[in-house]
Amino acid sequence: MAVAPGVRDASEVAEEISSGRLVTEEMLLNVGPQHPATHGVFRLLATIDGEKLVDAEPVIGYMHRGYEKLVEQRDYRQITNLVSRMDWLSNIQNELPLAMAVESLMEIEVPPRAQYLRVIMCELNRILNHLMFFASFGAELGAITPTFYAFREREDIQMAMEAATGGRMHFGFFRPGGLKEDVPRGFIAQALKGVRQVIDRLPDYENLLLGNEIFKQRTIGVGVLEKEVAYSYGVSGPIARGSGIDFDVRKDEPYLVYDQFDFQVSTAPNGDCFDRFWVLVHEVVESAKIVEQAFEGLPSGPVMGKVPRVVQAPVGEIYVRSENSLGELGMYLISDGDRRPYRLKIRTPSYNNVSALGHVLRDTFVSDMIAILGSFFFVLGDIDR
Amino acid sequence: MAVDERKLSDARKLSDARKSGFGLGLLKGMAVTLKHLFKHNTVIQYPDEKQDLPPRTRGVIALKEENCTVCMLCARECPDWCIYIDSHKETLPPKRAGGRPRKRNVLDRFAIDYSLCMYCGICVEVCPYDALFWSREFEYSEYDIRQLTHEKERLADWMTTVLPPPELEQGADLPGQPAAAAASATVEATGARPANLTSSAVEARPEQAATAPREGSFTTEPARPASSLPPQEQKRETSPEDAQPAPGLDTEVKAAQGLPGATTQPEPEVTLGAGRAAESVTQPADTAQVGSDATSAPEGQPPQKTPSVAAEPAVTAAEPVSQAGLRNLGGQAPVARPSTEPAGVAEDPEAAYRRVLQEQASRGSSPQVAEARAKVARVKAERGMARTATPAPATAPVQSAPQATPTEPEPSGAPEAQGPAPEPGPVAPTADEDRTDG
Amino acid sequence: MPATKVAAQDALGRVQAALGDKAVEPQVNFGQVDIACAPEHLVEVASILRDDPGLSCRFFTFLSAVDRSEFGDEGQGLEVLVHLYSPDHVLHVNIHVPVNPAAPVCPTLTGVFWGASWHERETREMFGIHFSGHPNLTNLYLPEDFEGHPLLKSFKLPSRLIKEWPGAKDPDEAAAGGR
Amino acid sequence: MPEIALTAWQILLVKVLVILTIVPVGALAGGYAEHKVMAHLQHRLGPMYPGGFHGWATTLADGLKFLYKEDIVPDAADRKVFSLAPAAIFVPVLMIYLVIPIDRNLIVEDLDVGIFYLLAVGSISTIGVLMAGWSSANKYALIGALRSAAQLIAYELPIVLSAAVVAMYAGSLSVIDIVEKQNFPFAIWPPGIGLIAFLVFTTGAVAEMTRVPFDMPVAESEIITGPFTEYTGMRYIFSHMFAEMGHMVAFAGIGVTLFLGGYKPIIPWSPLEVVPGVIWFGLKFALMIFLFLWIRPTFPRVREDQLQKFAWKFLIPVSLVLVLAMGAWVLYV
Repeated sequence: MAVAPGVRDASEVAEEISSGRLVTEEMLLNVGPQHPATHGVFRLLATIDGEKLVDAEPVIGYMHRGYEKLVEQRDYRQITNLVSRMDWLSNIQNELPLAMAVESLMEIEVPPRAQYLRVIMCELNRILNHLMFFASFGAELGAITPTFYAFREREDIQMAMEAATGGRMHFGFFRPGGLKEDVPRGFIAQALKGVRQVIDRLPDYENLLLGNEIFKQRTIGVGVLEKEVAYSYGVSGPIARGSGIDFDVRKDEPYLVYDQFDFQVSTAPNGDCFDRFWVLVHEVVESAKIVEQAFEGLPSGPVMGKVPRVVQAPVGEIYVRSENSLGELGMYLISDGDRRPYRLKIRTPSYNNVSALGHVLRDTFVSDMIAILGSFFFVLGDIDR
Repeated sequence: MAVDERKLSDARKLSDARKSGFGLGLLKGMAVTLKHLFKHNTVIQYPDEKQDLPPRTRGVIALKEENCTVCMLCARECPDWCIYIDSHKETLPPKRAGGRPRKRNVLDRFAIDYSLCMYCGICVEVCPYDALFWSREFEYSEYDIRQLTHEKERLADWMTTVLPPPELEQGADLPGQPAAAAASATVEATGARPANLTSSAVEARPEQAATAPREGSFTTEPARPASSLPPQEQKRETSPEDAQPAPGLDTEVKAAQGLPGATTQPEPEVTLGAGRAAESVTQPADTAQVGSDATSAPEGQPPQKTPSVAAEPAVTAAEPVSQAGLRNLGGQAPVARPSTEPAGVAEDPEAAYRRVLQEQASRGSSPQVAEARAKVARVKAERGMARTATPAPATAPVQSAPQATPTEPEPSGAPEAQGPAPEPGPVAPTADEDRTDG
Repeated sequence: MPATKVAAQDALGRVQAALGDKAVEPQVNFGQVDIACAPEHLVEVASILRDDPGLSCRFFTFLSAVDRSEFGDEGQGLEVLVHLYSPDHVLHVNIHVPVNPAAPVCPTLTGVFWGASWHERETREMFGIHFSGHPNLTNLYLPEDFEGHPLLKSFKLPSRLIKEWPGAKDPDEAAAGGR
Repeated sequence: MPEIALTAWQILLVKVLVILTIVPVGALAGGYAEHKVMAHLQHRLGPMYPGGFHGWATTLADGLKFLYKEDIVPDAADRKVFSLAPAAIFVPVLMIYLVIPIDRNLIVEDLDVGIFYLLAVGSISTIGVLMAGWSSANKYALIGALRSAAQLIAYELPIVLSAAVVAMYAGSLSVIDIVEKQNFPFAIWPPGIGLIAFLVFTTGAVAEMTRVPFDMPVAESEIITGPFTEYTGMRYIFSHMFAEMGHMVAFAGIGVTLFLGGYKPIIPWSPLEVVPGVIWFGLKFALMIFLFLWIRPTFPRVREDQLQKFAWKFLIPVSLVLVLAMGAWVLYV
């Protein structure tokens, strides 16, 4: 049979296949920077062999805004509003370590009412964040409906937060020493209504996703992150807890008034996508418990401690951390006595979490890649800062 | 309660969840979506219907031009450098014959570039003369980015859309409380303000009447010298300065008045406290105060019944006074905060624990809730944080009309005992029932 | 395993006992152990901190650097800052590694903690510190042709230089660029 | 009523014209139904503005919008194949409609080999999808096309086998005969066999339409509508939207014909015969469509290998057993 030059005979190819000599080529697939599954500008350089992912390298930096440089030009109140934009799903929690760091250096007493309100807002924010990831994980696996349900549940809590802070996303509400102002009338009712609604409807959503056999097939045993690997990468938050690590700053080193509340740290031992998601969903319930308890014990009084007119942290260094929605958010503050920090190292949870992604993604399927990306709950702004 | 019936980090439950349900899970999921087919919809058709945004919403910044004294604080504090102010000095004839001619700043240009603004609200926060306000309006997009720089005329137009600030939540510290002297100074200052405000309620903004928050808020620049101010500004300028209580005075005065700030001691920072000494001062005044308040908060009453005879007239009585000008800022007219604890003085922690546990059990709470609440009570008792019947001051109802019904105390007690209808706060969410399926 | 918190002084003792004279100036700062160590000891120190059962700082929190050249009046040098955490003992260790500002080199920690890779790449581009032995020391955030190391104090933020400060009250202030 | 004498050719022309209008209109209506049903299942309203009343003209407006869009062919694409692929996908969908009986006499052509024709024509689209994916010169499109081909072949078999079960029951391949033979809808009677065959058919149909949960070939959060990534404008709606909708409408029609008793009343009770067959067909058809629309927002999607396993290791064995059971039923009952 006449064959064009350079083209092999079909029988030749057939023989190669049967004898196992056929050389296949790996394909480089560029997932992102614009891709629906990366929810943000995030790129994954994937080397694939058919449906198999041979290697994957996360590429970040598309949203780098240089926070650590910007904060050196700004005073503490301005930074509060800046760091709020870091992780745009848990904004108010971003403000917390900064406020705590300045308070510790300046030895400011935060009034109890402010501490309680901070706890409440942080937990409300955690619920908002987790619902968001509940939604997006479903959407990445092809189930579009959880998105809409989750957004409906978010709305009441979101409105409560907006009523209190004036912002829908960027709250800018914590100040060194306490809160910007007290919450408006109706905040408690609105927030409690929202939280209870979430809790009431959560079983429905578990039926929709967690109990679904297809969902289980897609997630159980997929993307296993081992405990020691998680430690080595500094993975924290729901992802670490999904790998069986009982790690929660709220319990280990209680800040604010977290030691006064009864809640559990949800952990799951298997470290796969399902367990990470399971932990995420169950943290919503724990947060709701904390909110209810905090509202019940909410003391009255001022929400601002005695803070000098000009906030100038004295010379010193401190590392402060808090449990952000996605893990440990730490700030290493070095002050030289100015109104502005000398250096503020921001250790964000998503950054460490995503650095482990390359390890987990190796030798999975292309479809699993999406499931793993979805279950790694990251926010791009938090990674790139 | 739904929250606690679910025992969560229970490994058995996880292993159950990981088992296959042989297609039953698929059917359950289909039932969930089908159920939603018959539910009322909560979608808001945006351009036709609009959401009722809360008064604090940071939509657009409105400028009250006549209040601006060109102190430049907003422009200096702006993190984005997006406020542009031009001004010139003007010499006014002396007030009295033979006096010195006075100088004042005249605003030529005040512009905010909304293409740079990050909507942090620092300018509104720092403005000492209440010239800047947040408005809820947000529909001002433009085809040309240059149009997003709003000059002072446009900024002044937004003033018509500014809402009065919301009332504060129960238990909030009232503005103007720290010193009795401050209260009167405040009233004076408020009275002296120009009367041509667009909304009369704006006048009663807490930040304005308040001197206390001023102390807490921080400005990086000292207030400018009073001498350069026009008369009415001078008067106002003095109030924050005068009212500034000496460090320590704050708590003392509060203690004398039986205010909440004194009864609750700030706790040391738990995480970071290692490096510093925990200062805990117990005020002798609070015990007596709490004891006397016990009468208004009977023990074990369900919260909705608590604002009883004692509390209600107090609120009504308070309103006209506060209407008149925030004069009643002292400790009178306490609105009884619903409470489940007796107003005992220093209760034994263990006793508190048992009592709350019992109460909760009799109320039918689930064991976890009961335990959690009991633990909270014990910790509080240990810390001497009497949360009982804290005399939450009558929240000065800023814009309530005289005919308004007495404000109900916020149900902040036990959640399951709470009344079915949450208090219609300023948030007024769009409830599911309001919306019909389109 | 439930975490049991170790008192700061106890932690300091343990760190001193485990590291000996490799840890310079150990002290307690806000409940966390601060040590300084020479670059050549860093890998060893980190390994001991990770493996010592009394410390077991297995959790890699972060690695970064601080340019102290404008700190205080006289200024100090450049240092690499590593934070390790022990989830079992709730114990923090801050390792300060002073490096030579003229030719900053520090050994890589990627052999001890996998997570150090990204942090070291970030630190290299931001501070210009070379991590010897790092398998892939390329830029993480910045484009490859970016000049300068942004987080060094000598790197001035251009956005604040090109625009006149609108908050200035008189021309002098405006010329000074405001703050 | 005066007799209008029409030649066979004229009748055929009318029939073809009817089909050519019904399919796009059906696809538009199906698209609208999908918008609205899905929206309400998801606690939304869906489109409300186009056309005034509940956004009835949404899909029409969408179609017009797509008409106006630029038709882009990537530089590296194989131009001819790229342009032809939408036709290769869409025309077979049109051809399915020829043999679906809406009423006893409302059928374009009652072929003797109706079922075979139905299934044979239905699988031609696979080639079109492969053409589209290969010619786009896009890695995502290629992955999608290969997945698509593998999937369509895998799920063709269960559909054929479950249709064969029906044909065995009816003893004929003509669709009219099949409907006439069903005293009860086949999904109800014979017990067990009919119902399982119906479920196998529905599963296979969803997979053939590449809809959730079997939409791996076009997974938008993964390979971004797979073979159709590079298509724009009119070509996009013909190759993806209309093909998917057209398939859905066609499979609903086939399902009704084969398993739900077509134009006959739901139970054989003479008073129900008064209602015209078109109405019965419409009701059952709407039920089928709703089932398809209901499945979509509820489930996540199945992974590619699981999808293949499900077809080859579960659905095909089950349908083979069904064929055996049906043979036994026909012989002995």
